[in-house]
Amino acid sequence: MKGTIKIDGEFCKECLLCTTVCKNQNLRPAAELNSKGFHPIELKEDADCNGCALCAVVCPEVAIEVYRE
Amino acid sequence: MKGTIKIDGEFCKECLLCTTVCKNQNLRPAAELNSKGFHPIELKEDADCNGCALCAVVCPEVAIEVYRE
Amino acid sequence: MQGNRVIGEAAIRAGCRFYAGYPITPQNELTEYMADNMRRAKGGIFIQAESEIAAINMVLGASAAGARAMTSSSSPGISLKQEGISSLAADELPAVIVNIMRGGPGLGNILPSQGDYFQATRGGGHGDYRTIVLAPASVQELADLTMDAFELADRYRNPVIILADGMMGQMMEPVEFHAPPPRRYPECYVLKGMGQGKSKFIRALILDAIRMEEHNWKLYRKYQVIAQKEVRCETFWTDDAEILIVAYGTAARIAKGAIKRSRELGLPVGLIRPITLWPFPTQVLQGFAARVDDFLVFEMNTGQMLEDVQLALGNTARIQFYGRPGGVIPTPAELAKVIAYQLRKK
Amino acid sequence: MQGNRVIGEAAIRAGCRFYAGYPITPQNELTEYMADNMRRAKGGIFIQAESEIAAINMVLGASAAGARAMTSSSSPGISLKQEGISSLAADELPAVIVNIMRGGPGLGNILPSQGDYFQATRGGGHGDYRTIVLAPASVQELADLTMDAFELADRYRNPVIILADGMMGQMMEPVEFHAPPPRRYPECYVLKGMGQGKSKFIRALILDAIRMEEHNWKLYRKYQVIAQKEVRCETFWTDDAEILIVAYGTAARIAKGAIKRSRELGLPVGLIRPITLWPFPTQVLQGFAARVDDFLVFEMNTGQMLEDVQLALGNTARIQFYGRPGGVIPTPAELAKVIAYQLRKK
Amino acid sequence: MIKKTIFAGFGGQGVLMMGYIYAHAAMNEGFHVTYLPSYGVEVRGGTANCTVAVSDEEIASPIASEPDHLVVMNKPSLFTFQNRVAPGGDIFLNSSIIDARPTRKDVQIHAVPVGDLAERLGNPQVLNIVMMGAFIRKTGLLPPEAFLKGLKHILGERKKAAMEINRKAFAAGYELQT
Amino acid sequence: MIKKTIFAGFGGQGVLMMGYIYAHAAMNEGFHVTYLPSYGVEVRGGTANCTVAVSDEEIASPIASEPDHLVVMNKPSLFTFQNRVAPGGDIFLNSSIIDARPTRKDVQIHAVPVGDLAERLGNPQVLNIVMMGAFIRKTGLLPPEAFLKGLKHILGERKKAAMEINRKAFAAGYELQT
Amino acid sequence: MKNIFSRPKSLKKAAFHYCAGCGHSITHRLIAEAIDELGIQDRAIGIPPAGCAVIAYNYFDVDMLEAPHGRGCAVATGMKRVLPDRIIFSYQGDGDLAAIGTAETMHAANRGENITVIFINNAVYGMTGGQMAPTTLLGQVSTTTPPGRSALLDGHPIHLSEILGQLPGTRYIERCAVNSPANITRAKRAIKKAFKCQMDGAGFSLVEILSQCPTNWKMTPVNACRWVTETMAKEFPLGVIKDLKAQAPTS
Amino acid sequence: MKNIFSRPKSLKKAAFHYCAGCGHSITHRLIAEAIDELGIQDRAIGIPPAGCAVIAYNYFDVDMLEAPHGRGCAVATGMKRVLPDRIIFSYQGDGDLAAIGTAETMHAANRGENITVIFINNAVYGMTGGQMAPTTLLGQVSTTTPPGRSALLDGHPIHLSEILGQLPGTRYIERCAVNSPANITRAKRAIKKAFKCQMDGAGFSLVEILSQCPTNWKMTPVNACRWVTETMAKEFPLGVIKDLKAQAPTS
Ligand SMILES: Cc1ncc(C[n+]2csc(CCOP(=O)(O)OP(=O)(O)O)c2C)c(N)n1
Ligand SMILES: Cc1ncc(C[n+]2csc(CCOP(=O)(O)OP(=O)(O)O)c2C)c(N)n1
Ligand code: SF4
Ligand code: SF4
Ligand code: SF4
Ligand code: SF4
Ligand code: SF4
Ligand code: SF4
Ligand SMILES: [Mg+2]
Ligand SMILES: [Mg+2]
Repeated sequence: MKGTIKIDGEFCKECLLCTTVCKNQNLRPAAELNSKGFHPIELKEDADCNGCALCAVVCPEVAIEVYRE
Repeated sequence: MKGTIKIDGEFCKECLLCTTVCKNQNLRPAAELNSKGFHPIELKEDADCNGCALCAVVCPEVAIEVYRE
Repeated sequence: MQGNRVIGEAAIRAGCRFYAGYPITPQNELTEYMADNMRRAKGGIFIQAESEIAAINMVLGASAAGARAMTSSSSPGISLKQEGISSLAADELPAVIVNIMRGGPGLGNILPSQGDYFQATRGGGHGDYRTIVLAPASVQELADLTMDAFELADRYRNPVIILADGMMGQMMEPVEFHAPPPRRYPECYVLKGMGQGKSKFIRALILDAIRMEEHNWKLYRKYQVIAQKEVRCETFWTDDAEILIVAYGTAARIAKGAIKRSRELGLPVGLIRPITLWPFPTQVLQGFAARVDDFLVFEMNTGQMLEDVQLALGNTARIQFYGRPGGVIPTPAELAKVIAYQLRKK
Repeated sequence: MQGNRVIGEAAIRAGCRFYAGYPITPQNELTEYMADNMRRAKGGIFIQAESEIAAINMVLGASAAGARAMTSSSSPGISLKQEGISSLAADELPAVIVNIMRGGPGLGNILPSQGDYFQATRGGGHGDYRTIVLAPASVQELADLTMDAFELADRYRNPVIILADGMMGQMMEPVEFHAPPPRRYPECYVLKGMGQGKSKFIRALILDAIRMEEHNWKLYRKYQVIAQKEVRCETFWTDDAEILIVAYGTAARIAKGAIKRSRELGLPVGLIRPITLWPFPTQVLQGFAARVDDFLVFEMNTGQMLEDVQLALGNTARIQFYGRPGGVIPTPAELAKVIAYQLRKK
Repeated sequence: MIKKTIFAGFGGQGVLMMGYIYAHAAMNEGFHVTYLPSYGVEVRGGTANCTVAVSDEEIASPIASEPDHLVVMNKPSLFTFQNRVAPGGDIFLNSSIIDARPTRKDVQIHAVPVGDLAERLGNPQVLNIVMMGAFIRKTGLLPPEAFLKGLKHILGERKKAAMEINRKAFAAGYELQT
Repeated sequence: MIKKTIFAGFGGQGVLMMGYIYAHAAMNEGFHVTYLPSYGVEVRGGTANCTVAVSDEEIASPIASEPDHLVVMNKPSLFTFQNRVAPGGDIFLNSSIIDARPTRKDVQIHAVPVGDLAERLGNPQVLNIVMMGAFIRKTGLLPPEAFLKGLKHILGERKKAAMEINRKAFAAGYELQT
Repeated sequence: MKNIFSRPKSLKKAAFHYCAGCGHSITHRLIAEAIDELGIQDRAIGIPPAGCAVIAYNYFDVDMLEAPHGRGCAVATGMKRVLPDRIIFSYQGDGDLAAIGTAETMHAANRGENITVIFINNAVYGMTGGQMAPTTLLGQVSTTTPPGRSALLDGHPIHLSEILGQLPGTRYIERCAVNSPANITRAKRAIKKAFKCQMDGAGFSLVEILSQCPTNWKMTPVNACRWVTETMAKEFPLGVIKDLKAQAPTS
Repeated sequence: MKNIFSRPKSLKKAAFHYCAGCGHSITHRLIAEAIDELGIQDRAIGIPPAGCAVIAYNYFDVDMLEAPHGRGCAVATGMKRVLPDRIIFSYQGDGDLAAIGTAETMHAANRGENITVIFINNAVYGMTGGQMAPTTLLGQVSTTTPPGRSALLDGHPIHLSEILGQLPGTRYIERCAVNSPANITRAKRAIKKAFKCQMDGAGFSLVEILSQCPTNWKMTPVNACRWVTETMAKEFPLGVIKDLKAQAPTS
């Protein structure tokens, strides 16, 4: 894993734009709801994140931070 | 003289557009003033009017009627 | 049916054949209702204008062409229509203008408010003119007064304003539509091409001072006639009242609730509800002032109709004011407290 | 110097650094004066806007950016500015708006008239707001009040309207310009980029009802302070007067002429001339009402300030009205006859 | 008799529809009814609410400063409105996603797991109708048939299939024991 | 003392300029002065007029309902204004193009052939200044030097040549016996 | 001899209030001639502007409705929708149409309202006394651009006809002039064509007229006419700007 | 690991009120990034519109001044003339800019005001609940065009960027989208370029953003993003519309 992301679940509105752009399909909605009533996105346990930041670039809520080695 | 014109001197504002378009230079301002204070245009005594109507076409005041044989 | 839609339906039934409007909350459902239903109405025309100014001027054109015509907006949009309204009044053209008021000044907010009373009754536009101003207080009245508005506009060849607020516009209540009388508007005022007759024109420009003055006094006399004939007013539980609330529209509804509560406590309070804000029911108020010493003006603003009450009553009665501007909707309970306090003070 | 130009010169001397306007008779000389002179004033900006609406909104931007800013127009153009004026008031931004009134409603004519009194004093725009309204009655006063207008606008962070008419605007009289005090306008209200500090914003939209209400009452309290402190009024030959004329602007000048004639005939008549139309000199009038029974309101319209006089005096005095709308300029002789008639009636 | 109810929740939960159907049904039953939705900027991705007043005489104010009933579909709405409910009133809450409970002792709390029930019916969209089933049963303001008639009227002829699942949803709520 | 004068004529006759210079000159002499031009649509190819009031105290109204003096440069203006002139007043008329004469007996008529005089000076444009010469002489409202100073001020430095012909024009009017 | 030129029937026998040589006067006559020749006097309705032509109803012998300044196209829209078989024309100056009325003009054109606009471009606000118009040329002196119009401070002359031509809703747009017999004849043809376009229900038509304003240009009428060709038409070239029917039927 | 993507400094840490997937949110971030990267947070002043972005001052950490609906360009003009060295941007929706604000937009552009406009084209009136906008596509259903927009009754979608591009006063105009990482990156570059243009004193710059409105389009955010490319960009092609500096120096 060359990279990783940090998601602020309270900001997420479950628009799913990030899930569609992640080439590695690293992202999915969590089971629980956030206080706004959305299932916030989370990184799958087996995620293979390369830190490409595409998810962050499309995220309307600026909910994603990206880290790379 | 193939044609002639009739000028309603009370309408004329002495803009002189007619005098400049008449190829035969048939037109000139009269000596007297009309009630608006302009020297209304008149047909010269020696006018050679061909009834081309150019003077009437340019006259902003619709002061000129044209007659032709 | 929802208030905004009721206005639309009533207008169509009243023979409104032309509507032009521009979206603004909280009156959008009216525009949308017209978009959906005008084209179905025989010969009905709906235009979403590029602005409020375009809309009022389209109405001007349509009205001159003989159509019953309407536009609607909310506070900031109504401000933009003022030149047009002044022109309609000057031209003596009928038109119905709906203002579903919101909080102001400026963009303010989209909550119910009564902050445009001055604008509506004093002519927000320039020059000496008046518009008839109708203030419905129920969805049923939205229907009835909308129909009446077209009648009045025709009869006096003058713009008529329906002044309501977001609460009226958003609210749903049962409603029945009465059949309006057929339109009788003299052809001679309509421009539709001269045909075989003589050409005519409609214009507000009168360069000559004396003729302009004549026109001003002619309008003035018309307004005097309206002031004589068209005042409408509801009174509620006034018989034995020792204090009278004066309120219109949404505020009047709240006042009724407060009066019911107060009456349960034995407090002698009643309501005068102006239905026409201009002409204002001055004489009705003066009639009561012979017997009642205390008046409480209640508005959802910082005090505008208050001036008309003061004008009507002068120094003949004590006039108190209670107001909640900015989109706050006071409760009957709150107003009941104010009533109780005022009565204690006596 | 001609009235319209005097306003321009006074504005420039008062530190006006931004002018945007759109041509309209009878105020064109003001726009033209600014076109010619603003660019010469240090940092002065002149824009011929594409419309009155653009002009008032340019003023809004310039004012927020910290410039003393002005626009001018005449009646129909002022109607178009109402949304902008309401926004300036809501934003608490200073600005000076000149209305050189003409005959109305609608296009009306371009002759002197006072038909926009209601619009100016009751807020032609939407929502609960007020503008200070100054009514000069001489070219000298055009100069003085224009300078004061900028001061007042700053002090209360509120739009100020100079309400004059075509006669004032066209007239030439000698004039002296006083040196205005240096501007003191708190930086904290100016938007010029956050620099090293915190970002701020200016807006009229307040979605929350309670906060909007607070804002409304805050504005209301400000208007109360203005009403306390800023009333201006001239009285003329009132000492022994048995009838008092109330008139402003051009009408007040004519009234002075009429009073001089009447006094020559021994008729006891005086003048109250409101200089601020809002706030209205209510207490001044009330003070006189203790002694004088008869008031004659004289306006170049069908009766607008009349309502403010009625509000002030209630039933404590007889109030008569004489008006000439539509651009007719009544003569002192004519008014003197009215005075004589009213005094005979007593 | 006048009864006021506030319905509140997320934008997508059909909150306005609950109130709308209820108001319609009550109107058909001959009551005086006012329905007042919230509107404007606050609906953008936020919460929605509406107030329905049902009365046998003219309604003075459509506003509910002290609603008799409160139906909340999410937590923020519970916090916003719980203290307004009149003493002795009812609070219906979507217990599938609201873990908190009001602390007040002077109101009846009806925790309805509408999310779970709707999902069990295979259609998470109908959670609002489930709630209305429970609401109509507990309040007894309207006969259940009246509500269903109103619902049918609003869905219209073309949505017969939808009516079926909605009827089931209503029943699920109506028959629930809380 | 207050004296009001109306100047009226065609658009091109420099009518507004007459009043303007006169007003300026009077102002420089320390008088209270008002100058009120006509404006607007009526100037389009039509007639123009202006009113000047000169007084030693504040002027109540710049309007002249009964002017003391009337200066008319064309016939329509004579008809429009002649009856307004105060009894005992003066009417100055451009007799070069006005053949009519007022029928009133209670005013002085000054027929000034300004067109002819100006043409004789070789400059038909200065007919207004010729008229002012006659006007200043007959009315005695201002010393002639005061008027010329005002004229010079308005023409400005750059128009020295123009000043020369204007001075002559003024003299022609001033010295005329009517 | 027989009369071959006289006052058109649709023009009242009233003297114009326009200044000597003004292009408004000539254009008025052309409109009246077009109305006569098309036989639509009975069903034409004109909408004069605020501008020098504000009292055009004193001249045209057809029904007329005054519009507030700049709103001619909105007023015409309202009229035409109500009276689709009448011939509605709005008559507007450059300030009226291209400054304050920009939005109304653009959107009526964009909706393809079936109306005709006569657009008098005299590069100046005539009625109010010669202020800069949107069409004032660069460097041209006006009462609000005493040193001449500056591109930097005042912007460029706007070519609204070309812009309107870009909108799919417009059908026929031509720029003409009334400064010479030949141009006047062409302008008349264009006006007639625009009316015809409306009679055929084809959509928005506009004829722009470069119109001399001797008064505010401070020129003699003869020089003003020369200036139209020599200077103004350089900035605003004459000719057809759009004529959809002449194009291949692409849309 | 080091942080390579996080919230820009000029964007307050506040949750947007916009609907899930809304293009406004993305555009806000891009503007803030551009401001950060150009180092102009201290001297940028934003002008939000009436529209869904009406409370944009809650998000941008720069000075902001609200404009009445449609008047952003006039307000910006007033500001910029007074503060020529500040960076003034107005942020406007399609209704705001291209309907009610048509005149103000056109004339500010024509004057070549040295301001930047971010023009959010979402083919709909978002804030007021989905009415037709000037940019609504033909056939597109909106609450005021229930049967879909009709060219005949409602007019065609207006291409204001192309029209503005015709005015000599405009310097740089580009149409972008925020529906995919690639488009978003391009949009960011365009916004930066527009600000740079203003910083260089070069004149009027505008970036049009095709912006998904899932709520009023009644689509999921993912489908809305697809629709931008598949349908909307067909009517409104992406790309540079005008870039004067890239052209040969003709004027
Ligand atoms: C709302 C409004 N603003 C301004 C005016 C003043 N006004 C009358 S005509 C006019 C412009 C005239 O210029 P143009 O449209 O070019 O017509 P022209 O006189 O040149 O033919 C203006 C600004 C007005 N009547 N109404
Ligand atoms: C004068 C005025 N008219 C109308 C409105 C109502 N209004 C607010 S936003 C808006 C349009 C929103 O559409 P758009 O500009 O496309 O922005 P979006 O919400 O789509 O981003 C309207 C009509 C207003 N606030 N002021
Ligand atoms: S940074 Fe790239 S790989 Fe990692 S989650 Fe985001 S899109 Fe997927
Ligand atoms: S893009 Fe952002 S808001 Fe949308 S689902 Fe992903 S994390 Fe949530
Ligand atoms: S008709 Fe022709 S020839 Fe005769 S006067 Fe006129 S222009 Fe000259
Ligand atoms: S064109 Fe007409 S108005 Fe002009 S000078 Fe000739 S006749 Fe007179
Ligand atoms: S001012 Fe110009 S446009 Fe107006 S009438 Fe005179 S010449 Fe014609
Ligand atoms: S309505 Fe549309 S534009 Fe507005 S916030 Fe929601 S998605 Fe965005
Ligand atoms: Mg013009
Ligand atoms: Mg939009």
